[in-house]
Amino acid sequence: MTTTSTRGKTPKAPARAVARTSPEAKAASALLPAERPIRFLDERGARVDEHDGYGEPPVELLVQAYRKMVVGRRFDQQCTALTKQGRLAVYPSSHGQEACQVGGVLALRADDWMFPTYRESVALATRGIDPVEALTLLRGDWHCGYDAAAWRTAPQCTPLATQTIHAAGVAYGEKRKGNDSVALAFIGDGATSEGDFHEALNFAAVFSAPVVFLVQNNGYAISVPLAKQTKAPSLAYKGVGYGVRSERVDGNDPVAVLAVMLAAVEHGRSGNGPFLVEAHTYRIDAHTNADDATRYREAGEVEEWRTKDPVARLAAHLRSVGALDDALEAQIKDEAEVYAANLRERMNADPVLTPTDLFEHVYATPTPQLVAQRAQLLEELAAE
Amino acid sequence: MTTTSTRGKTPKAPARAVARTSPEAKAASALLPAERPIRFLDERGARVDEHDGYGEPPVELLVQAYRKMVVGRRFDQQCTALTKQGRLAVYPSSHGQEACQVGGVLALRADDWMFPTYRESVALATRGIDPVEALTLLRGDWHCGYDAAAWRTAPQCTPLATQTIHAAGVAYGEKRKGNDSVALAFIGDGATSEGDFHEALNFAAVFSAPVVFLVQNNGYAISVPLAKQTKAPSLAYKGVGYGVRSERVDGNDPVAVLAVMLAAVEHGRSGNGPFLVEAHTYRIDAHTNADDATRYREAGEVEEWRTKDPVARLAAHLRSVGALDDALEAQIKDEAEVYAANLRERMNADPVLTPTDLFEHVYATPTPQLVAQRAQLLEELAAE
Amino acid sequence: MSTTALAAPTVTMAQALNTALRDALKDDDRVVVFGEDVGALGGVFRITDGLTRDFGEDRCFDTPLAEAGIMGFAIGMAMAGFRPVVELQFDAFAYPAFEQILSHVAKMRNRTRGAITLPIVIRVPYAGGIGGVEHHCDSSEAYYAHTPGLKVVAPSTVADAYSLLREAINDPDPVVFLEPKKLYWSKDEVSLPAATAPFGRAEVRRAGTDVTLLAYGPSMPVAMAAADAAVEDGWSVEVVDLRTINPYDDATIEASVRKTGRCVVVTEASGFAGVGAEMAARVQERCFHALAAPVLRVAGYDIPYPPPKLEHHHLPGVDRVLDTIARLQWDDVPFVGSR
Amino acid sequence: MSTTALAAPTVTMAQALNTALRDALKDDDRVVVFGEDVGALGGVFRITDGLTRDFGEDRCFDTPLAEAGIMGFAIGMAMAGFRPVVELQFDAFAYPAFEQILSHVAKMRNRTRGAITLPIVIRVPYAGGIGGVEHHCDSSEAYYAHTPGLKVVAPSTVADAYSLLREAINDPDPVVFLEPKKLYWSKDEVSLPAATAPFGRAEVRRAGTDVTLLAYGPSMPVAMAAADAAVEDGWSVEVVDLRTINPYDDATIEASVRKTGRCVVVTEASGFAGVGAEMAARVQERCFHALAAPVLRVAGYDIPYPPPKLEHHHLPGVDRVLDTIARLQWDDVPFVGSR
Ligand SMILES: Cc1ncc(C[n+]2csc(CCOP(=O)(O)OP(=O)(O)O)c2C)c(N)n1
Ligand SMILES: Cc1ncc(C[n+]2csc(CCOP(=O)(O)OP(=O)(O)O)c2C)c(N)n1
Ligand SMILES: [Mg+2]
Ligand SMILES: [Mg+2]
Repeated sequence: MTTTSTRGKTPKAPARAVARTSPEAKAASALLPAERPIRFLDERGARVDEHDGYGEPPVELLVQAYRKMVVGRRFDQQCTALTKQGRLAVYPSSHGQEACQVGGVLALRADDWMFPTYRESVALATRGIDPVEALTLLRGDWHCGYDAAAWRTAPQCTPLATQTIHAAGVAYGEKRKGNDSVALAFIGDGATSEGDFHEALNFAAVFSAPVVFLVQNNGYAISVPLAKQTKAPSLAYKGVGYGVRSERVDGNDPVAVLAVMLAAVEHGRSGNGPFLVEAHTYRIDAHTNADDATRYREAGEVEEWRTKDPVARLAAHLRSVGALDDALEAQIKDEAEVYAANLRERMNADPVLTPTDLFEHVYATPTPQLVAQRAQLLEELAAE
Repeated sequence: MTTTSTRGKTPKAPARAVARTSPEAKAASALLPAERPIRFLDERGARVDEHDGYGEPPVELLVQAYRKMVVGRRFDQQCTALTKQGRLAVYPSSHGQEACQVGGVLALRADDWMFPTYRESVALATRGIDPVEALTLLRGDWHCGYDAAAWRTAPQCTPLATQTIHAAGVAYGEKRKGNDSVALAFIGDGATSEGDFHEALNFAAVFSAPVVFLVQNNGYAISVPLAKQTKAPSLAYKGVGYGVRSERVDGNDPVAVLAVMLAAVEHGRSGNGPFLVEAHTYRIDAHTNADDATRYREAGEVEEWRTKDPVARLAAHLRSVGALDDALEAQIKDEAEVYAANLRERMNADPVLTPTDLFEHVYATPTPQLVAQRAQLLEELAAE
Repeated sequence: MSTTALAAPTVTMAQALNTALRDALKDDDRVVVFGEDVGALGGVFRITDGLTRDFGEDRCFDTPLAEAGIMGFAIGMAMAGFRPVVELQFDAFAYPAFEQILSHVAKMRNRTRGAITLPIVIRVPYAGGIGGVEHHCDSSEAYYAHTPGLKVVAPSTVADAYSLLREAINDPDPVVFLEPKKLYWSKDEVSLPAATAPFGRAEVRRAGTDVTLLAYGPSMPVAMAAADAAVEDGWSVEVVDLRTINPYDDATIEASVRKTGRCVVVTEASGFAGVGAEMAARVQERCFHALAAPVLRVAGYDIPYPPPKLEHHHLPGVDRVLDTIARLQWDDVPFVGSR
Repeated sequence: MSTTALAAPTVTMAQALNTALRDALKDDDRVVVFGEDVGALGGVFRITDGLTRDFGEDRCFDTPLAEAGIMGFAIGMAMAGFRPVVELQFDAFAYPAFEQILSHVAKMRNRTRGAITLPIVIRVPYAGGIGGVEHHCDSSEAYYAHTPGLKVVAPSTVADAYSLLREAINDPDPVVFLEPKKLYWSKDEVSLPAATAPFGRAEVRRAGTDVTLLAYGPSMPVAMAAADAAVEDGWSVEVVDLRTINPYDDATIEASVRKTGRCVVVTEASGFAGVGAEMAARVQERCFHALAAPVLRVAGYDIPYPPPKLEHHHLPGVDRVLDTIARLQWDDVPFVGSR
């Protein structure tokens, strides 16, 4: 067998210079994210100039976002409470991630498609979906609850990263039909490790599908921290390998999230193909109500992130520009309380589930086998 | 449902400046490939200075490579001939890719692991494996032929990209055992689209596994050209998204392939983790003997690539530095002819296959079910 | 004038499939065909030959090499209103798409109460008998058949190949369409378009009175050949072709077995926990007191698919089927069938 | 002195599995445990609780979130001489790893004539009954059982959980180890280490004379409960626990059915083309003339796994099992068993 004993000095990969002039290198440079995560607001909500050319969203949109974030947070709290009352089977909170939940959705038109994961309940509410419908699955029913086609919103997806390819496919399909709608796929940091995410980026790029991949990098995949998930300089560096324009954004800065998401959506809508956004954020609560986060993270870390709260930051900013005052603040809080009270009340009623519905939507027309099985179940129910 | 009608001017993702100074951006720069594919030789074999700091391999190693490439090409031709005589079920030729087949293997030590695909028959021969053993599977037998453990060479892999994760795993395993061996995974351009490739890059990086991924980018996945496979600036730009050092190399320049492969292997051996090499090459023959390449590519393209022949290039270079003369050339040709004649003769004998062997290696000990089935087969054979 | 019945032309299964795709592309703008090498090359088995040329890149196109990607992309396109017909190049190369198939394709209608439906056809050149090397000859039908929400089809005749593929493309639900590779070059005299029985109907391919052979797709030729050969042994063998594994036609099978009182199931796939087990279990559940003997199975061995030079030992052959028929206690047990 | 038999401590199945992993890590340096969240968190079901703390990151570690990656990495580590025990977090989240499992894990020994062996254990918290939401309750055993080259194990008792997992880790071949989620908190008085019967041996869990119930893993509790309840109906029910689906113990089952003359197969998995079909097919193939009635199956419906509020309608319950026993023609057909 051959060996390399013949070779002389130890071969070493040379250090790389920074300047890049070849067409491929230039193309790559145009795809890579900004030096630092895009920010308009610092951690206290003061305006900073780290937005690298992204335009500031109009203030009315920011007020709308604020409203949705306050309502969303209250909704999220209510859901966690509902798990304790046994009204929800399980609930994955997005407390702390409201800038992404809301910013992602507000960048969309009604005819754009949206692909949420299990964590996107607040995004669904922001989309306008009835919260009881949105909670149907987590409540213990067998379907997603809302009309996925009418809302152009796929059922919340649990098999990680699988939905990102669907988003690429629907975005390409709409383009083929001459529509200028885009698709938004939510995904978590951990799920970016799945092969499907990479196939999605690749299909999206090859077919120039107008899809935005919004990675909510909340630092953990259940218990696994990002450092064990990837050695990438940042997740936004994954786009260049597919020819996908990529950006990093402070995911707790609602202004920045909206600014980048609006640009990303427009990028796709105007025919430039996919866009990858990595938003740095944090989930304040555990993975779900069933999770014990103390097993894998320090309380100090959570406290540290509480100081970067996206809701407080946006409030501070809106106050500083005169777009929010005590009266409006109180009005929004009321709105949130009404929303939560309404939800609590409606969720107190036991949902009516029809067992034989289990057979109704397996196929358009049940097979003879299913007809027989349904009959068997009916017999059993009659015998009860 | 919300719309974005509130926003003002069309949001646009800004053009990106080239200079990069943040830690992430610098880390990324250090991982990205060179401006242009590494070359030591131009298309005619004249020495050029486009090697970007990679060291030139010693001339004895180049001569050894030349010898293996000439023998390898002759072997490859013989295999294609054997398909016509019905002695091989199928053969995927690597004609034109000899610099990669040989350069990849000569960079390894005997205790390094190697993960070939179906296209790597010449690489197996270069490794020193008996060619008849190496052709066992393609000949129509049920196993890979050679002792995969002793040769530290996995069976040729057909399910695309799957082997790249095995390479990461074995590389990490050897590291865990305190060995300094590395693993080399061959993969084609098309197979880089599979999710498994990405999971392999990620696992390799996260566990800092000493594995080299050698992408032979021969421009096609069966009939599908690279342009339909990816929009990446080049496949070597896939590494940065995992924190993997990456390089592009002229895959028909044997000096460059060896130089980069030696550096990549050393990178892993000295504890720096994985390395991704994209080698630009071309397969002169069809995908396999069963393929009709005229359906998807022009004859002119093939002719164009014939002028970049790696064997001729290395010959020209070695002659220019006085390391090859007519006598040595003739000697190597003879060696190749002997190798081919030997192979032809040995492949003329029908292999002896024992049907009941089908049951011997499904498990260490056949299950009762398999024992019964084997007995049934034996009865049938007896009845024949 | 044209009342003279013209002899139907001779057509291969490959041609019938190609024609079915063409006719579907012509009849319905929503149909799109994609996968690996289905464009310029026309597929490694040429089933999509000429489609890109004749219908354009938009209707038939190559994708990147990633099966989960292909399947997920099909889901997305179906959500946008298309009717994707995807080719997964070989049986074993569908495995990377299993999560997409099992967790999404099979379940989307149910998860959305019919708001989102996935009229997708997953074409899989499948099973062995063509001297293929490892990973190119898997009989993977059981994985699909066991997954609620999928329909599973395996034609054995040229006319069925056409008709069932058209029906699959028109079906509102996802269909895994298993094309027995070794039958691609089988021929028949068929006028296309052909319309055969719909999904869920088995066909008696050969009538007989003594024993029923149950088979489908790649195992039909050996069942038919065994029925021919059995004549010499004095057995009159009925052969039933499932055609569609799901939906499953119990009625036709029950009628046949009640008549013959004996049944042998033939599948090329490995026997253990395969579709043949279901076939055997169902027959005895439904016809137990009409059976003179157990329902026996002739199946591939429970081993990885063997290589070209040994596959004939693995595949159920006429002798193995006849031997099994011979084991159906012809002499020592009184016949209790309802004949 | 210590000859006094102490009462064995009460142990949950989860504890037994954790102890088995600990003991294996202690006994064999080559054993490594990895997967998603198995480290600091101790797994979402806490089966790997404390292993990283007690044995170090090298022996039990979290991986990136990618199941094909986990499986492929295990293959590679096994090639380097390790004995990986991987956890795939839930049944449906094993699907991304299917190509690695079907095309490599199951076949590597065969493809290399034993030069490379893969002593890998694939632990899968599996099946339903815990009020889990979609994709968290699939009964996926048929996919593995139909794949030659894998061994498939499904414990139903605490002692078996320990003993079979130890055996799986020591086995020279890949084992898919299916852990019924709903039994994690089941308890028994067991002294660990416990050594029960080896792979390939079914156990008669309850003796009876009138009918045999066949089950395994998650379906054993209902089989046992039905046997208890059947006493009231005057039936003496024997219950056989497969323990390992592959290898399969025909002998114990045959002996039982020959004795009782009747057989019902109980599986939580959807019936169609499932493992239960194999069980039924085998029994009638082997015991046909000892059977007084067809082998019937009680199985989950052929639907996607239902949600928490409806799963009890899907899962075989005591009533459904008793109703099925009642259908075994007790009156109108003469008993022809060999009893
Ligand atoms: C294919 C697959 N594997 C595993 C799981 C189990 N699982 C559910 S959520 C989760 C962590 C996901 O982390 P991340 O993507 O970062 O999203 P986050 O929960 O933080 O929002 C895991 C492992 C799954 N749902 N799907
Ligand atoms: C998972 C999988 N999908 C599909 C195939 C069928 N197939 C075999 S080779 C090939 C093309 C591979 O192209 P590339 O990776 O560029 O390698 P090359 O053949 O050019 O060396 C395809 C699609 C396969 N072997 N495995
Ligand atoms: Mg996360
Ligand atoms: Mg290629």
